[in-house]
Amino acid sequence: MEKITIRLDAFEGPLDLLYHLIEKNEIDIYDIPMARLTDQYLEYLDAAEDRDMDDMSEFLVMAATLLEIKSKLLLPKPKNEEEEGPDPREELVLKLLEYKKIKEVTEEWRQREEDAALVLYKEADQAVKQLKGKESQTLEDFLQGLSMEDLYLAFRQVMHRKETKVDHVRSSFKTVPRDLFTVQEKMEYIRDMLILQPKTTFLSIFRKNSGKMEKVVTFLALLELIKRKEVQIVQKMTFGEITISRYDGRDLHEII
Amino acid sequence: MEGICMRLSELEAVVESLLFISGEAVSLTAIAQTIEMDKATAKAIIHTLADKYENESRGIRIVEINGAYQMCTAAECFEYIRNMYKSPNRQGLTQALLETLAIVAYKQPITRAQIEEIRGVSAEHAVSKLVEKKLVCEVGRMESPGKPIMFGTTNEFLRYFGFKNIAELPELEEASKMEEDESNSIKE
Amino acid sequence: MEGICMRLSELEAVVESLLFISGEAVSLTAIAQTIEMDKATAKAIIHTLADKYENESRGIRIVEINGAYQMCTAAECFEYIRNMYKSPNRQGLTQALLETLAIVAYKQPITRAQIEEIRGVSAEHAVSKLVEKKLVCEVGRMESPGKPIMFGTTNEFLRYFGFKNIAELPELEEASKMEEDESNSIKE
Repeated sequence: MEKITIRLDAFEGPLDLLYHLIEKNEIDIYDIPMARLTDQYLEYLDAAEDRDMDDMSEFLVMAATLLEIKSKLLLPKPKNEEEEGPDPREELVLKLLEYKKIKEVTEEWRQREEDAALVLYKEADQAVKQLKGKESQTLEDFLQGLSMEDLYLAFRQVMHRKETKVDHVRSSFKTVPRDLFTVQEKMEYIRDMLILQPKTTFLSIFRKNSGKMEKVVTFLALLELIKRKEVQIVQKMTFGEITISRYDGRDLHEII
Repeated sequence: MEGICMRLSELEAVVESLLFISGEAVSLTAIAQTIEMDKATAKAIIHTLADKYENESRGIRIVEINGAYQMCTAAECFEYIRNMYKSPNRQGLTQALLETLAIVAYKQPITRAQIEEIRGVSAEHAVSKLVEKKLVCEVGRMESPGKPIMFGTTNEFLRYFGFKNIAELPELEEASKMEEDESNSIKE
Repeated sequence: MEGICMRLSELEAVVESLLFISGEAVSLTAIAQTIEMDKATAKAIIHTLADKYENESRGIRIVEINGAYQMCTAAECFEYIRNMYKSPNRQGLTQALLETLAIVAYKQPITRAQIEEIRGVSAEHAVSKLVEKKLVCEVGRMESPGKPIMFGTTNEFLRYFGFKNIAELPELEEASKMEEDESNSIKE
């Protein structure tokens, strides 16, 4: 036998080594010459340079299996049985076939892996993280500036409705509705918008089909944000488009 | 000529992918370097792309911020995006919650059945929402069949309105008097 | 008629902005809900948009992952993006990891012992490495002594190889047929 240097860690395991031997020697997997394969397998183990016991154990178990199969094949068959018992090689063959299928499909996957690496996915936008991050709501946010008077009015209204048995839905038209839009809420709305669009136009902060009240509240919210130096607005010419962006720390005269 | 056109639209695609993946503003210099073009050409390509988004009313836009370019969502789509990311529990106080809270505040301790009696509709959702928001809590059980739970307002509730205790809430008598006034004014 | 067209193209813009802003795959359900349309319509809109990107050779694409959709860059632009970020090439998986992953993909749900049975070597290191890389995850426990953990592949796995879903995996060589042939030939 020619002198070869072998590293066992070049193989994924005993099955990989067997598979390699079968391919190399063009052995018919359905009719494995056990004696030859076992000898070659053992030679590889002998020649291996890296004979760390931890790594070797799996290879040694396979060696024992091979020897067992080989010896079973050598035993004379029982006379009274006309039919042959199961082939001692069957289990090994099934395992090798199963392994072969996986081995072959991984070759295809290598290409897919390379191709797919050319496609890039954006990490969650900072913007979305900010939008989501504000999930936990404070009581102040939830109550949206509700005053004791609001609460009192609501109580009065509900008691009145009960006494007069006024229709629930219609009665609510009669009373002064609490503002559906608060400046605080609209400020939050504009802040959210500027997270997604660092620069937006004056017109786009107003919701489509918003009523007069909502428009006024939105405008007040914008003024408040300007006052708090959270946003800055720029209009390059008279009647020109007004852009809104987050305040970047520079004063107006520096920009213009 | 055709060659240049091809090349330009290819570079447009590259610029698009660069702005998409970056997630933040990319300087004109960086873009020009990456597509190996001078700044003027790079700028022209970016503006062609930006105009295309605008003219086709796409869901994305390109904005310029201090000599850098950033891809962002179109303002028209903002409502939808906000709706998707704002979970429904961020909703503010609804009319049902407001009324239920008011009833608990002025009639406490009160059972759910009593609240339902006043409002004429189920109070299950409203009460549990207010309990979740820590505005209302269980304060004991009523000595009656089934021993129903009684609810009252919490310290958080008082703290929010700046009251020291429940006694400071506007008086009930006053409340009923005001109710009378109100019904008069409605009848007028 | 025009009204409907307008509306559809508006919704297309909304879908575009949603996919753009999200850093992960967005489920068809979430998209449909957000644009207030049924799933079939939502799907049609997404596919129209995806086809548009493809046909116009844009720098961005839309891929489907397990019934969800995600925006990504076009493969043609990869070199440029890499140059800009000067990012090193992605290291491919080792053969051991690839084989283990393939076994999990085709046989899931599968326990570690079952993987070891097929590969003939310990799978401890490989499985934990794949879990760490989020390509594989625990999917439950087997109803057998010791209740061993069963593993399955993740969406990250699909994305990593560009598969739409598990059903799309290339078929393994016809196993049953070969096994039959084999047992015949052995018996001969």
